[in-house]
Amino acid sequence: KTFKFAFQGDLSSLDPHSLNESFLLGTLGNVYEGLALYDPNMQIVPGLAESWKILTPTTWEFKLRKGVKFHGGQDFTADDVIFSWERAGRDGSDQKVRNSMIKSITKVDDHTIVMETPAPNPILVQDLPYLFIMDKEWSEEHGTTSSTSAAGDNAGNYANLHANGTGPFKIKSHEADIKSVLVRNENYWKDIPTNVSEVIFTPIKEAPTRVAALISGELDMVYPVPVQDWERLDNAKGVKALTGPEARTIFIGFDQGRDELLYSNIKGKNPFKDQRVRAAFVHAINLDAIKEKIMRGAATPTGLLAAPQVNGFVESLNSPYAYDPEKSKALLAEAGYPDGFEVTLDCPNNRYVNDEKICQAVTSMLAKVGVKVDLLAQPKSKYFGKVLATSGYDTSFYLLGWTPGSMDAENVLSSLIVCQNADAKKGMFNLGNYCNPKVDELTAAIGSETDQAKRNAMIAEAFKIVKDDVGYMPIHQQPLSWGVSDRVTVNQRADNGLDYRYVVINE
Amino acid sequence: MISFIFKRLVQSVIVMLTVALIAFSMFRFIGDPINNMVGQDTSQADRAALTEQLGLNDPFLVQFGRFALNAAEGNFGISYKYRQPVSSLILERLSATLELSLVAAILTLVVGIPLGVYTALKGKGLLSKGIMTLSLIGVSLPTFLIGILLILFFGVMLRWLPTFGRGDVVALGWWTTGFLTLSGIKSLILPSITLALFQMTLIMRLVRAEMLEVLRTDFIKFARARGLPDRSVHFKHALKNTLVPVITITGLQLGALIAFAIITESVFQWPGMGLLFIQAISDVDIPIMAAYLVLIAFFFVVINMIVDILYYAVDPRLRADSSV
Amino acid sequence: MDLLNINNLRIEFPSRHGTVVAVDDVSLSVQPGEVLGVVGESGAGKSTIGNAVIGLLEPPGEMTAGHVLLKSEQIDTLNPEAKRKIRGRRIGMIFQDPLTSLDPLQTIEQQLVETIDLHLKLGEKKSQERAVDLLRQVGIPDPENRIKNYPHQFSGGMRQRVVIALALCAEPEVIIADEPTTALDVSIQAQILELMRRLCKDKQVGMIIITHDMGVIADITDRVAVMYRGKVVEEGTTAKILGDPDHPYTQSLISAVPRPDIRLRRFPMVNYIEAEGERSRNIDLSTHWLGRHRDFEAVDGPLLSLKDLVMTFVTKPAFFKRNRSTFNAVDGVSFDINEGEVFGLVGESGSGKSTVARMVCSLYKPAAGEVNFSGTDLTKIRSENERDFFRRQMQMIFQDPFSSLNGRMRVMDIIAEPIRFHQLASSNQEVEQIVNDLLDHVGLGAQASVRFPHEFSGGQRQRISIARALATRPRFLICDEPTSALDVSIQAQILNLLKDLQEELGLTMLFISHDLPVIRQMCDRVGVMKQGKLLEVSATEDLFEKPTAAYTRELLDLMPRLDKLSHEGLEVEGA
Amino acid sequence: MEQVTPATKTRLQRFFGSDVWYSFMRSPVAIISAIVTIGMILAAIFAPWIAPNNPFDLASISIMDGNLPPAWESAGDSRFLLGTDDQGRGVLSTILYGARISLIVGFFSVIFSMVVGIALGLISGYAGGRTDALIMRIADIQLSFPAILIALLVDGVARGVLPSELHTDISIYVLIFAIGISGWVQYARTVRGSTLVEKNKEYVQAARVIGIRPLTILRRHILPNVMGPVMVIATIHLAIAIITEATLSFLGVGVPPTTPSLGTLIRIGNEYLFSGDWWITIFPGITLVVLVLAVNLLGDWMRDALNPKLR
Ligand SMILES: Nc1ncnc2c1ncn2[C@@H]1O[C@H](COP(=O)(O)OP(=O)(O)OP(=O)(O)O)[C@@H](O)[C@H]1O
Ligand SMILES: Nc1ncnc2c1ncn2[C@@H]1O[C@H](COP(=O)(O)OP(=O)(O)OP(=O)(O)O)[C@@H](O)[C@H]1O
Ligand SMILES: [Mg+2]
Ligand SMILES: [Mg+2]
Repeated sequence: KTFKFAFQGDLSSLDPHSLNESFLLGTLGNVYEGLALYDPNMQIVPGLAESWKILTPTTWEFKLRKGVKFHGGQDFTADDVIFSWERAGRDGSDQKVRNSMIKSITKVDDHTIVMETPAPNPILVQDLPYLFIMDKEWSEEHGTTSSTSAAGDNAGNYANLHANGTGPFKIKSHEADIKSVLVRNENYWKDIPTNVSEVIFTPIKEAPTRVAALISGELDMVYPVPVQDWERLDNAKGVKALTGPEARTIFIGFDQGRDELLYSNIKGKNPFKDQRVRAAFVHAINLDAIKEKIMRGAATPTGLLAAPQVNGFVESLNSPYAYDPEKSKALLAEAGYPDGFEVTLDCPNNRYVNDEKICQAVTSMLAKVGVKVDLLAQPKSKYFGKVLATSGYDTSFYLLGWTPGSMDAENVLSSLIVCQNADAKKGMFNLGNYCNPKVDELTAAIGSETDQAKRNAMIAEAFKIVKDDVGYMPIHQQPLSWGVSDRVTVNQRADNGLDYRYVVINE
Repeated sequence: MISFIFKRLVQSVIVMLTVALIAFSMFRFIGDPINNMVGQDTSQADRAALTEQLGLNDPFLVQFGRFALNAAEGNFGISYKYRQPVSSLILERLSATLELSLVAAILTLVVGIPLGVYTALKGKGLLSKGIMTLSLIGVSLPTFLIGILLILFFGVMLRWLPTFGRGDVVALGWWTTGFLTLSGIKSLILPSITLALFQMTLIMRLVRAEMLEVLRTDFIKFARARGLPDRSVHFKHALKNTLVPVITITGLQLGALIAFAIITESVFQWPGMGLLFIQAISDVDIPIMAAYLVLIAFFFVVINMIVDILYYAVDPRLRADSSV
Repeated sequence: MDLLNINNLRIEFPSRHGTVVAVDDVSLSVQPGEVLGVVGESGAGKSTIGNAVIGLLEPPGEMTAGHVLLKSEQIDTLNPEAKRKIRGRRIGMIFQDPLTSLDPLQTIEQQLVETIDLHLKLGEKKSQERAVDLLRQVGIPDPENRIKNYPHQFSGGMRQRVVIALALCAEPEVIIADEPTTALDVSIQAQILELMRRLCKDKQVGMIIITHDMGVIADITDRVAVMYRGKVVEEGTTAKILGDPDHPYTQSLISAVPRPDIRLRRFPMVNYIEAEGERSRNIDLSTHWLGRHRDFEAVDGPLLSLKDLVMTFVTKPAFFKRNRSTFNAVDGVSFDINEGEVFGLVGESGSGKSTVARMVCSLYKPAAGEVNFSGTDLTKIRSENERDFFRRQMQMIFQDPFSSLNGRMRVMDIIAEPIRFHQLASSNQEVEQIVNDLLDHVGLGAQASVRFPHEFSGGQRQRISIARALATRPRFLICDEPTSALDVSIQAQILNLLKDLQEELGLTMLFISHDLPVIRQMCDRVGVMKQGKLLEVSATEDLFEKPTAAYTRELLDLMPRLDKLSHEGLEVEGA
Repeated sequence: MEQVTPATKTRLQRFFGSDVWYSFMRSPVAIISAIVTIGMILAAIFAPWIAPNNPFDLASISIMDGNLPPAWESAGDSRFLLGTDDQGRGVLSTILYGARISLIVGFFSVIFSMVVGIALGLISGYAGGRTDALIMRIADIQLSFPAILIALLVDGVARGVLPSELHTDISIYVLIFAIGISGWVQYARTVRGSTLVEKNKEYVQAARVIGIRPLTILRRHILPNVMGPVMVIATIHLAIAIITEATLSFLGVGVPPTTPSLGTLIRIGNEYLFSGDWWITIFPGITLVVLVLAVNLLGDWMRDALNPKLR
């Protein structure tokens, strides 16, 4: 039975360490596996490791599953785990972050290993599902002991176009950006619900084409589907929209680092350094209107940078800032800008769900309290090229979205909220350099706290400070939006991953 | 003639080098490739290292020089995104694009020229006025809209034709063809119509305008005075005399079809070079863009050379000029 | 039964500046085997009648009255398809403008074979044979090879003969020949006329021949109709019209025919004037604009001196040089022209006369040889500015009056262009004044200035290009068949003007013509060309009285003698 | 060269006396097309006075008005005759305001590429030899870069060179330049082809014999005779330019999304075709079709009117 689906982007490579990006990892997760797996609800369950336990705060022991074979017939052993971890740390790999969470791996026997972490890390296993295990012999045989580098020579890399994993599906053919065909691995070690024998994946860039292909019955599933098309899907015969909250939070950031705001008519000072100005901004935004009109009721307006699916989520802080234009005007006047000021909002226009539309709405809402926003909406490559560290954070006001890779709030804090610190590799995505030493302290502590309750309390405290400071303007959690034919049942995972293990074709 | 072709080929090398040079000076305005090559969690240091490794910090002349030297050895580098040799990526898509442009070009000429002649002759007729108007609607609506409307109508409502892709293809060596399977042929219909619509209008109107002038010349009058049948007067004598601008434009449009059928290829998810290229622009995949632009430059030089040769074939008056 | 009948024909060209009645109540008829000559004033509507008969009037032209009968069948009301069947097959037409009548993109062969095969259904092979045969009959040398050429590779006269061949190829019942021999030398002309006569007699073809050449009229026609301002003013047998014309217009026309036998000081002017305003006055060049500022630097030696000029054309282009075939259209021609002299160039059609002219004014670059003009070799000049200096002094009247006029410019702008360009007048009004004046001198009248070239008859167009050439006030004028399309009255007027310019202002001319009587009247010395070579050069009277070259003698023998004309009241040179 | 003398008639009188005007007055199609074209231009110019609301004034639009159908449908709102787009801008007003951008970009970029292309094409065809080879190879280079890349380049350079305050002001010039520069080759090559044919004709030789300078010959003699195909391309290019503007704006190089042009509006509407909000795309689409139709018909008429033989 064949399952055909389309996604907006493409599978750029088959090398499991080449790119740390959710679609690539989600798709290769059907071919390769880590020591742990996600279950349908994104909970961690044993994968290639049968079980694990913490020996000391910094050492973990993993019992590896026996009798697992790679697609090529090789046995899965401890050597493969060590090899894969090392490979993830070599040049060309984009999994160095995950590699660096582990200081060393010692082989106890063929099916037992001990991992040592540089510091106590209570959530180590959270990062294991996407640290894929390759076969050592196969890799060495084909000379692909390090990941495919773009700076390399013309020879290419075997793992880039071939795969040999332990997962439930094998690659049958793969033409980058054109089509990939996967077939069922009959020797898979685990019982899984799917009855699919072949999966055909085609990237379809244009949303209308994607939707048309679904409605016309050519495909069984497409994603993402523009939110405004849900109604149409539900009205069409044989297809429906499958929606749910994604773990991605969309928010707007302010430049609070510079002494003079870029792209503004205010010279010599930076209004965003004033908490009242930031507060005025957040109170000017009608999140419900954005939800209703732009997201067709599907987003979850939020007051927090971490979504409910994320470990450390604080329910009580999640309510958005109130929509109150009068208060906003008053705050602006109080801060010395009764007539508002001008600022440029940087916005991607092909990255997040209706990103440009959100920015436009924000622009017009701010106009109503007197702030004149120039909107610079650009495709993601130009946008990120401008706002990220490589260009020196060339922005004063920007829209961004974030899904913590580890599904833990610590990632949010250390990426988005702590002060920018290039040496410590912290706060890299804190583009506006919101900086509160108290939060930095807390984040450091959270990083090595193994007591979950204490840890969560500290997370809550940090988030509370950010919220009071109005460090960011959270917008919403964006919705997952899939279009599915009645012919199939799929599981929609909160990180937008499609796990073929749970795809069932109904007859 | 041989020396003419040789001269052109020499010039084409210069053209391609210039294109590469301009391309390299332009890349930094397109965006930063690094962000598309790494995940969001990748550290700043790793990003910087990657930038350094790719040589993106070098002055663009150095980057250009490196590219030119490698290209001279037939090495166009490795795609940042796909990490495969650029040449094989482009080659993989070449057949899709060429087949699509070929069909569109044939459609354009086979429909456009006769309609142009018809509307020139029957300018006052209702049918010809209708054709003229309809064709203009075809050009004034954006390609993406036309594509989507066609998909909606033929793909979704009637379900006659596929909505995306190339259908099943048959591989003949490195060339893949969709001409040999039913689904391949069906898949060609909508994109080629979408692509041809604009060209058709242009050619049709061009032929019409030129025909109107030629039909008033003395030699057409004399041809009529000799009693030649209309078919011969119109197609043999009049049409041939309109060909110089038509060939020019056809050549240019064919080049544009091959090179930049971007929107059509995106709308129909046609796995061709245009799609690869637009994707490369949005991913700032510099090796693909550079190699592609150079290839396109070569295409255009060749197409325009053929056009220039055709001038001489079509118009003997130009021949005498060149040969002495 | 009449073969062709034209009854009460009226043709109008409506325009926003008023309607031109080109043909007004004209009736003509032709019997089988008869040749009807139509002569008359240039612009009288002769060509328009021809166009109307075959149903190819140019819009906005309109037949507002009358009808055309072919063997008693009315043909002007037929549907387009039926009309098409008649054209070419039953009525053959030779247009006045042979140089633009051929499709420039098809070889002579393709055009001939297509037509022959269409009408006679001979099949490809036979048609080809017939095509070659026809070309031979109309006097194209080496027809087997030349048939593969394109029209632009043919000289004016050769193209005219191709057009004739095309009109005759289907053996039509009626032939309308509009100035069929303007570009032909006398020997070819004689050959063609002989061919036509044979056709009429043997095949009982009826023929209407429109011409300004009284020699042709005398030679071939049975009856003649004389047209003036859209009307037929007189009709009768050839002998009667030439010898004893009734209508005053005909009388003055006949009196203006150039004499082949004696040289006159001035051409006799037509003195028949029906309406005011179109006849020219004699001009006083000492006060007139044309006569001003003629202080060119004097030269010692000849003004123009050609040395061993060679021009090579590629007749068959090929990828490789060695496969090309070339031939020398002009092959080692040398002659001098002195200041104030009129040098005539005569010779076979296709002998390279126009090519020489084009090399003189730097339109073609000679393959070898020198063109010395007032002491400077023009072929060596590189800079445009320097060449400009000579361009101003040199002008050319092209053989083909239509294609040398830009169809998108009004006559005013065409003629004013050189004046404006060389800043020969001080104000716009003066420019307009001069243009109107020039138009007057060539007998067109000032109202012509707002019209476009295609609205004029062949002769009228030729006059426009003459006016343009004069507008630079040249020192040296090249005339390539300047009067071939003009009726003798206008011709006399223009030749007189040129003569005046030469005598009073020392204008130097290279005068190319097939019309030997005109040559005799105009030129001081004459060169005879054949197949790219200059056969002889001698003083005009010597040439006419005692030619040396055999070819020259042959030409003179074939020159039509208009013995019927009287000598009365003419100013004989030197007498 | 041509002196201006106190003309007896004023320019206007002369215009109304001209053949072009005469033929214009006899062609109903031309009159209607002209009225439509001029009407649209005027409507665009006077948009602030005509439009029921100002869609570019961000403070006045409300997202709560978003996606309303035309007024005559049951869910419609009488303030918005033709409905609203996703941001709550009235479609009618946005068409009027957006047409300003589209018309400016469309007309000027076409004129730009036409002028450059014709000039280079004439020179190339007439001069031949090295000049021709040089210009045509530049054309080949130009052809290799799609408008998108050129726009990105021009925009990047402009942003780099100019102070940031000017960024939004220059966007429209960037568009005109980028679209214009990527279009000139079509004209240049077409004109060159025709010039190659024309330059050998006798009327050109006649002009050369008179001594007219090459540039003047090109302008006065050859240009009018090669304009036929140019007009065809130009009138069609207008539509292309307007649509290209929308594509470029999407790439962030054009006008900001808060001031949508006609093309942008169609593009936005395109996203709502499936959801049934047809009015966002259909009305601007119709506007564009009508404009292109009118301009093309006008172009057809003009080509005929300027050709004395076709009049
Ligand atoms: N298209 C036109 N528009 C307006 N007037 C025209 C047009 N064609 C011809 N005429 C006018 O009709 C008249 C007759 O022209 P026609 O060509 O028949 O003269 P013709 O007798 O053949 O003269 P020629 O001997 O000089 O060739 C001329 O006065 C000419 O100006
Ligand atoms: N462009 C060309 N290519 C090839 N052959 C040419 C070309 N132009 C002229 N010729 C040939 O050169 C020869 C001389 O031509 P030219 O026009 O000088 O003759 P001409 O003496 O003026 O004849 P006519 O009296 O018939 O006009 C002819 O045989 C002609 O076929
Ligand atoms: Mg005539
Ligand atoms: Mg000649």
